[in-house]
Amino acid sequence: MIDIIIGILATFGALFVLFAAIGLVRMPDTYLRISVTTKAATLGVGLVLMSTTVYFSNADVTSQAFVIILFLFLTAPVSAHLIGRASYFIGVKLWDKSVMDELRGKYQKNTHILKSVVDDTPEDNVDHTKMEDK
Amino acid sequence: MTLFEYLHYIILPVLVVSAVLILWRFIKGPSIADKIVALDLLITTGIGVIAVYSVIYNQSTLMDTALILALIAFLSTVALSYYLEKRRRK
Amino acid sequence: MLTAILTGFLFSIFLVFTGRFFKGKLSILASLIPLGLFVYFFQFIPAIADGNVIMKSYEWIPSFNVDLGFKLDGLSLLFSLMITGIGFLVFAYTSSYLKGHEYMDRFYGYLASFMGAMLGLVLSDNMITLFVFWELTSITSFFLIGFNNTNPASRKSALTALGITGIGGLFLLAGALLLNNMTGTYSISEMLTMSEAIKSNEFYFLAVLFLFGAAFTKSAQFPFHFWLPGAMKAPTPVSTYLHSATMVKAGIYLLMRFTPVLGGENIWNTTLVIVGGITMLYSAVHTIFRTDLKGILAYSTISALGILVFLIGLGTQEAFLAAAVFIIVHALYKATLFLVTGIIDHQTHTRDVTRLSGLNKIMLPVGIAGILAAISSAGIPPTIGFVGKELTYEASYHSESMVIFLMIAIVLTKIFLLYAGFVAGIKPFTGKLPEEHANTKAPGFILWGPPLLLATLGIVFGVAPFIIESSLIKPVVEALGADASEMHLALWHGFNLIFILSLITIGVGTALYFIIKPSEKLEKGIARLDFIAPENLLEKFNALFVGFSNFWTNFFQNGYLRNYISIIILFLVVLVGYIMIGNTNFTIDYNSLSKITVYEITTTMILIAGIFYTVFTDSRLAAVAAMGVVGLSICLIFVFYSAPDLAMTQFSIDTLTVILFVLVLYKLPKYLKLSDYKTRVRDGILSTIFGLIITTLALQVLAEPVSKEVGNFYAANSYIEAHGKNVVNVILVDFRGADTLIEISVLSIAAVGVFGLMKLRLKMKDRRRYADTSLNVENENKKK
Amino acid sequence: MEILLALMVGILYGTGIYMMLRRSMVKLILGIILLGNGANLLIFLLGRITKGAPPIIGSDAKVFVEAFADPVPQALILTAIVISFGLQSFAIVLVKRAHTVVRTDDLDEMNATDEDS
Amino acid sequence: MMKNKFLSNILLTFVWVALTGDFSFENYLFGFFLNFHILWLITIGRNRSKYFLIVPKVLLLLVFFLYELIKANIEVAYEVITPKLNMTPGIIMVPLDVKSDIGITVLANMISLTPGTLSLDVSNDKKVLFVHAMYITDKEKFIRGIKDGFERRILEVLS
Amino acid sequence: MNEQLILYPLFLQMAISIILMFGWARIKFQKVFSVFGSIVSLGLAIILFSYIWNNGTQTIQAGNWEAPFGITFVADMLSVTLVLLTAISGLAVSIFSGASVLKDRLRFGYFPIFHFLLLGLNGAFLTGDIFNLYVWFEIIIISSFVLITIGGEKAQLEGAVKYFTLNILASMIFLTAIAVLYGITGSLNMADLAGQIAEVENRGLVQITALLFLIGFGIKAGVFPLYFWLPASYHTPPFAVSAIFGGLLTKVGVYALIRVFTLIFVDDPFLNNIIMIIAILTLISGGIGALVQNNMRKVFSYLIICHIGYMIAGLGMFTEMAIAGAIFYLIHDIIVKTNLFMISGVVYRIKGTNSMRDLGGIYAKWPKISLLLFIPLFSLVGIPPLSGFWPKINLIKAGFTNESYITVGAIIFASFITLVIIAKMWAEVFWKEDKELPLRSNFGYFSKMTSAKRMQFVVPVALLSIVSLYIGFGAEHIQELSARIADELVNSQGYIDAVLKSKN
Amino acid sequence: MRTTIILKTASNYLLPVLLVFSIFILLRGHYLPGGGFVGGLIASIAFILHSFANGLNKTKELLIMHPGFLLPIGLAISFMSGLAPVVLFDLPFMTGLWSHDPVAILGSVGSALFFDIGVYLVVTGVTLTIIFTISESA
Ligand code: NA
Ligand code: NA
Repeated sequence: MIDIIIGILATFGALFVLFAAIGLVRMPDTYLRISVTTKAATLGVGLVLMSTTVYFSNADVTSQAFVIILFLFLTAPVSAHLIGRASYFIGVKLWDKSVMDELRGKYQKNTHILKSVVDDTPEDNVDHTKMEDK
Repeated sequence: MTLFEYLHYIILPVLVVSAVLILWRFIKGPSIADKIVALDLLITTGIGVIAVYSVIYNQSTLMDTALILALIAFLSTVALSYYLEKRRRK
Repeated sequence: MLTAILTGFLFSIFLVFTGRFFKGKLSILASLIPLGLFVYFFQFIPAIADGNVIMKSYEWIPSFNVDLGFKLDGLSLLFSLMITGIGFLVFAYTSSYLKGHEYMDRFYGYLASFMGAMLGLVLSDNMITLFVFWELTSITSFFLIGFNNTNPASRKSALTALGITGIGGLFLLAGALLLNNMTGTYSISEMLTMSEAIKSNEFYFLAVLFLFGAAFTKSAQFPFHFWLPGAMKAPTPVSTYLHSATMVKAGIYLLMRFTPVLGGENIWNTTLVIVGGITMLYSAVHTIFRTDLKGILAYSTISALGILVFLIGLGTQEAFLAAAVFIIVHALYKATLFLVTGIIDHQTHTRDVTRLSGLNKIMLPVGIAGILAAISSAGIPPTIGFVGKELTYEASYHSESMVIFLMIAIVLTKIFLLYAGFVAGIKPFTGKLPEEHANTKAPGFILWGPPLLLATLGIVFGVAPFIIESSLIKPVVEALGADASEMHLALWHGFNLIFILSLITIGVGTALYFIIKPSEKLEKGIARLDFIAPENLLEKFNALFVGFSNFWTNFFQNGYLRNYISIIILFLVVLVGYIMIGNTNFTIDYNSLSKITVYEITTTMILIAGIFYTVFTDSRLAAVAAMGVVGLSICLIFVFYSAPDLAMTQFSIDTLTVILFVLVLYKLPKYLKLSDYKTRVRDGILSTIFGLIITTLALQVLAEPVSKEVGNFYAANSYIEAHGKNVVNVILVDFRGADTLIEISVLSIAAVGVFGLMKLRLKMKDRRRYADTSLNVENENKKK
Repeated sequence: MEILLALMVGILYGTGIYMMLRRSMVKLILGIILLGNGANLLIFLLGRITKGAPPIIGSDAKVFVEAFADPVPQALILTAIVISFGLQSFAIVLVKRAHTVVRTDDLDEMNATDEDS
Repeated sequence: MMKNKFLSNILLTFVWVALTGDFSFENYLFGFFLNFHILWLITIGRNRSKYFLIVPKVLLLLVFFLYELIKANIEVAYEVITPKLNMTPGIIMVPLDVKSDIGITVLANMISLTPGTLSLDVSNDKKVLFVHAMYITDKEKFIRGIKDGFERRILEVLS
Repeated sequence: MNEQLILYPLFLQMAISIILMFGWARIKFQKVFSVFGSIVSLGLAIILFSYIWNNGTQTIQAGNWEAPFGITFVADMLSVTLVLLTAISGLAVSIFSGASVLKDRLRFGYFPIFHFLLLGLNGAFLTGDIFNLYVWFEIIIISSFVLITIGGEKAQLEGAVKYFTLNILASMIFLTAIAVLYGITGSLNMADLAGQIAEVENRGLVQITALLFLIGFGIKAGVFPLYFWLPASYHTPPFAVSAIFGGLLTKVGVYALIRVFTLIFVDDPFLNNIIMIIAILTLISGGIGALVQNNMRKVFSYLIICHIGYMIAGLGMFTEMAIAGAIFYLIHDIIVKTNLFMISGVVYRIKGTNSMRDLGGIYAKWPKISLLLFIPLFSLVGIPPLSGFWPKINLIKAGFTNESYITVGAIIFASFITLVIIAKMWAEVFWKEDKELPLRSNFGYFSKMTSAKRMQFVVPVALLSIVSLYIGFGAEHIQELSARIADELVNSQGYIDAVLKSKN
Repeated sequence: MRTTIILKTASNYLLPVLLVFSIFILLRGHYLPGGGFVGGLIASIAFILHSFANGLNKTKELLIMHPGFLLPIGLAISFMSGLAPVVLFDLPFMTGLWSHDPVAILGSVGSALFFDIGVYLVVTGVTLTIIFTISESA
């Protein structure tokens, strides 16, 4: 019985990781890739870790697995935010089928300040047409 | 098929195939941000691999490594994105 | 005897601290030292003449079999007396000659040290000790020749002299060590008893070669002679002392000393006769082309040294006798002539013989000394020079082969030497006094006394040769291993062929003196042949050698780090590869290897992809991220193969490295494709071979059986003795805790280094003020 | 697997040297890191590898009851890794400082100390 | 202030005990002192209060989050494995009612963790959150979804 | 008194370093304490030396784990001799540093790192464990990196990049060699390895391992063709740093070569031949390299290389006499080379340059100092009976005995070229007419110093000169010592027994 | 870089957790994977993360003293724990000294533990010194 639970948890876990990987390959722009992977993988690995806690079923491993999951959930979105923000800042373009970009013109190049509205100092704002990443 | 064989011959390969896919994205890019995402994901996958491996070999001590990976992986992402922003500032 | 030798050195050390007292009037007191020593050695004459040999030995370095063993026999006594006797006169002469000189104390210091070294040289019975003193004469003479050290020519001469005699010294050392290997002793006296064994040893030839190397360089034999004329840049007392009476004779001394040990063989005799012959004739001819008095004397000295080598090479009793006498003859007249030249130089400020004549009107005693020395040098009766010349002719005449050839050579030499002696000793004092010298002052007694005394001795010994016959000459001949009991010195040998040759020599030589006047034209004439002169050939060789040195040094040390790495790796690859190819017992036992699984292969592939991506990517950040991939894969491998501690540490450190890179990278410029295609291919090939070698090596090692003794011990004791269950950690903090302690020190040092490197900015002001490194400031100067 | 690991060690050594032969200081350091990883893995491999048996004594045991991996190479590598970290950080900073002062990343332009004689 | 510290302290002590797996009294004590010092080290003036009221709401939030997480994950999985990409992505500006840093952070993270959405950044005046979303059909509806879902619950927890 | 004494030099240096780190910014304290510590360290070294001299090789097992399991520290005559020499050089350089190193540098950890370097040297000499030796090597190189870069000036950095890279490369090769060694024997204890290696059947593999050690240590020792880092960097740091580097750093490489090739990889003809070839080329390359340099410190750098050749040659000939020669030369060279770099520092302070083209007139102005400097300069040449001469007796004799005439030739060549170079230097620097260089404002010229400060320059030079003189005139003692060391090295069973006594 | 609220908030909570972890890892090292090295590395990573989010000066305020001081302190602790057997019992350097009874959490307390604590401090000090120095000068 326990073996089956372990098996199921591990299977779902591995599958979500696989989806994340496929998503990473298939998604057309960086933001979408970040978006897809952050959660699928986190969830997947979380499930795998659950399966190990079931297998070992001792306080030591359980608490460890718990901490790992906690950590992943705490840090993954922050990472996603940081990379996403940096991508936008360095001018990674959105997929051409994207429907809107309300962030346009709100970052200031020099101060890195993000404004909530587009103001009258556009020359300092991040402009994607002038940058490319190398 | 025992649980160990299942984990060994199915789950672990699925995880490493994912890793290969992630590596493909890492190499392809195109943006440096993609690479950072891929690296981050690769480490996460690694945590999964270690967890499964520790079950297969019944070695709970290997989980400590997974723990460290989880704790620390975050930092390189922070650092790399920090760099991405900072180098534009001039 | 040790005290006698050390006196000179002690005096010079004494002078370092009290030098200022010996610059003025007290300077003459310095000459008391050689005088005292002369008296000390003089008292041994009776004992030595009776055939005694005085041996004295002090322990020094028994591990090397090196003792301060001294031997006073006829040969060393003669030299000791010359060294101290002429030394006394030179010391005294110097006190006037260098009166008021700023560095007179130094001069005395060098001179005294030199004298001590010279005494040590001729008295040593131990070859190493002999070598020690031999080198000391070289180094002290370096200081004496370079005494006028602000003069570039002086420095150059000093360096040349040191170079030539230095390499000779090393030959002597090699010879000494080789002889020691052959005989097991450094004692020359003991070698004497093994003469036959040495001569039949397979290394005899080599030993002789080494000794010749030493003797020929020191005694300025062709083609090493050129340092001696150069050494005339030294003050005249130095020329007198070193280059006529003592140092150059060291080589002669060495040959004489070893004649009973090594002599008698064909190689010994023939070489000496040929080298001596060439030297004496070559230099004698050269005297004609000189106008500088000291130049003339230098070449005539070389020639005289050639005669001595020639005589030793003849190897007969007569020849030895002739040599012994000629040493005294030469010392007396050559020292005189040098001293006279010194006086002329000192008073008239010129040594150009074309500008000198009639000086007897001003300095008659000097003139007398000069003329007496000149006739002694010419071998005109009743001087001791005549005795010497007769003996020389006789010895040559009785040689075993090629008599005519040798006779022609020696007679010609003597003719030219007569010419040289006349030019140096007579020409300045005869004829008309040129106006430029009309106001020249007469020299004081301290200047003209010594040469006159020496010149007079030349006559005294000539008239009464018995004074030196049994007291000095015969012991020398006996020390050379010949029987001297039947020999007699006499002024008059009867009217025979030798006497006729003497007359011819005197006649032709005198005629030559009147026919050939020294002139600049002649000097320039010979200068045209300079390009084949040994010194110039050597200079060319030297330039070539320096060129090669530059090429070789800069070829390797070319400033390109990558070349350095390439060479090191190439060196490794070639050597290891060579052994690997020859090492055939190499198999892989496939059964001992663990099975390969999908995830391992995949991890490895990811690792390899990460590596190659790191290598070939154009973006530095991508490279750093790829290093992250590499680190993760290695971490996984560590996990797979039971090393959780390693995996943790590896991963943490990789992450930190990434952070470090990130913090540093954005200040650095982007990658540029710097190397061209060819370079990259070349480096690629080298790297590939290197990698293959490491792989092969690893596989070879894996095929070996291995002992797990240490690991098992740790495992068994980890908990029971060391109270820990994580064996790796127990090793780190206990079993091999010392490693760890050092390792954290390493980390601390690195941190301190990083801190200093980033924070410490030297202020230009301070940098100039204290400047504890040199390059920067020098570069700044260059820019200005 | 050992053969694969041996190959990998070779690749790490080879690429490490290749990178050290480049003219960029950053590549030089990356090369040093690769080489260091190669050396660590070599120690690991030549100490013989064992799967799934960390040298940690079980919680209720006093000695090992089953096979265990040789702990010695692991301890050695740990020491080596940490030392390399110290050296690497120093190297990275050295490169930065050198770049600030010499104003180039190109090693070929850093030969004044060899030329000035 | 005092209470805040104390709470954190207790919380961390439990974390410690759980980690070590040693539930003895000494371990609690040790953990307490250990964390006391760590907190002492790191505390910078921060305001937190009403700890005890919050706990049930926190649990509610977590359940809601898990539900969203799994639901959205499946959506994305579907999107990823089906051959065609039917997305209408874009970046949307979401006005914020949460004002505290912790609130914003939790909200942003939860949005990020649920698939299809990604919090890119918060404006410096903390008035708006920029969210990248995979499926934007109606901007207003999307914003309302977030405000009624996560944000309301978070506000309740933090109120 | 017992074998604990072996580690006292290490304890002392470690304690000094730590205490100096606590007194981070207090320069005065650091200066005084460093000298004080160095004096104590010298005393300890003397005690240890005489203890080993009287009682023979001693060992101590760190952690009380019997050999070959723990880390063994071994004090045989070679080790304690080198420890003693390190203490002497260390004291001299410590005094010299106080006066000559820029204050800013002292404020950034110069003295703690300096003592860490000495710690590393002592440790390397005393350890009996090959991996522990690696770790000591690392502490040495990291300290040297810090010292060579301290202040971070352009030339320093350019030199340091090369110094750093090639030394790291050496460490990697050393580590590779250890990996292979452990892979074929499963041991790290050098005495134990001696026995284990002898039993390995695949001799080719053993040769390769030995070669890796040869190359790894060869780079550190600065032999041809592995020496490039040395001339690129030794003339760039402060003079005190050059002094301790010049005296001791390459010698650690030599020490390691001697240790490994007399204990573990013993008397393999193929390897001996390679060592001989390396030695000959080193003698020649170093000599002709020095010939074409103009900067005094560069000359000395190349001479270091050149003279390493003597020691390597002694090792390659592998007779007791030859090794005694190598050891004697090692003893002499440590003292003299340290001194020479300090001398270049004195000269630099006198004239403000080290370029021989620009120097001159020192003998006229500073006769007594010149005579003092004369001693180490001509000791280096080996003008008998100064110290450099005596070891050549052993080496040349051994060359004749082994019938390796090319080696004898190379030794004579190197001696000759050293003579020429030093004589030339004497003529250029001391004799030549004083060139009136433009006076630099604010430069700390020797002539402007207080006599107390001058003494800080002169005393260390004099100290080492006296030691040089002792080595020369007391050659009997040194030869006795060298012969004993050579005997211990060639008959390594004594060493092995001392380490593994508990095992037997 | 302008620090982001999200990172800042997250890091403020991560800091104590990571520090607790580091000590946890340090203390269990003798029995399970971990020990002074990794513990020290994690501790420093905690502070580094904090500095990324809040700026270096804030982190320095937290630390009170310069991390460089940890070097001599840590070295001294490790060194003295190795020296203790020499000084106290005339045993060889680094010989393990152990308490007779095991102590809660830590198990046996011995000189090795203090040694590891020294390692922990040094590693933390080194890493922080290096990273801080570089970021300050960057
Ligand atoms: Na550990
Ligand atoms: Na211990």
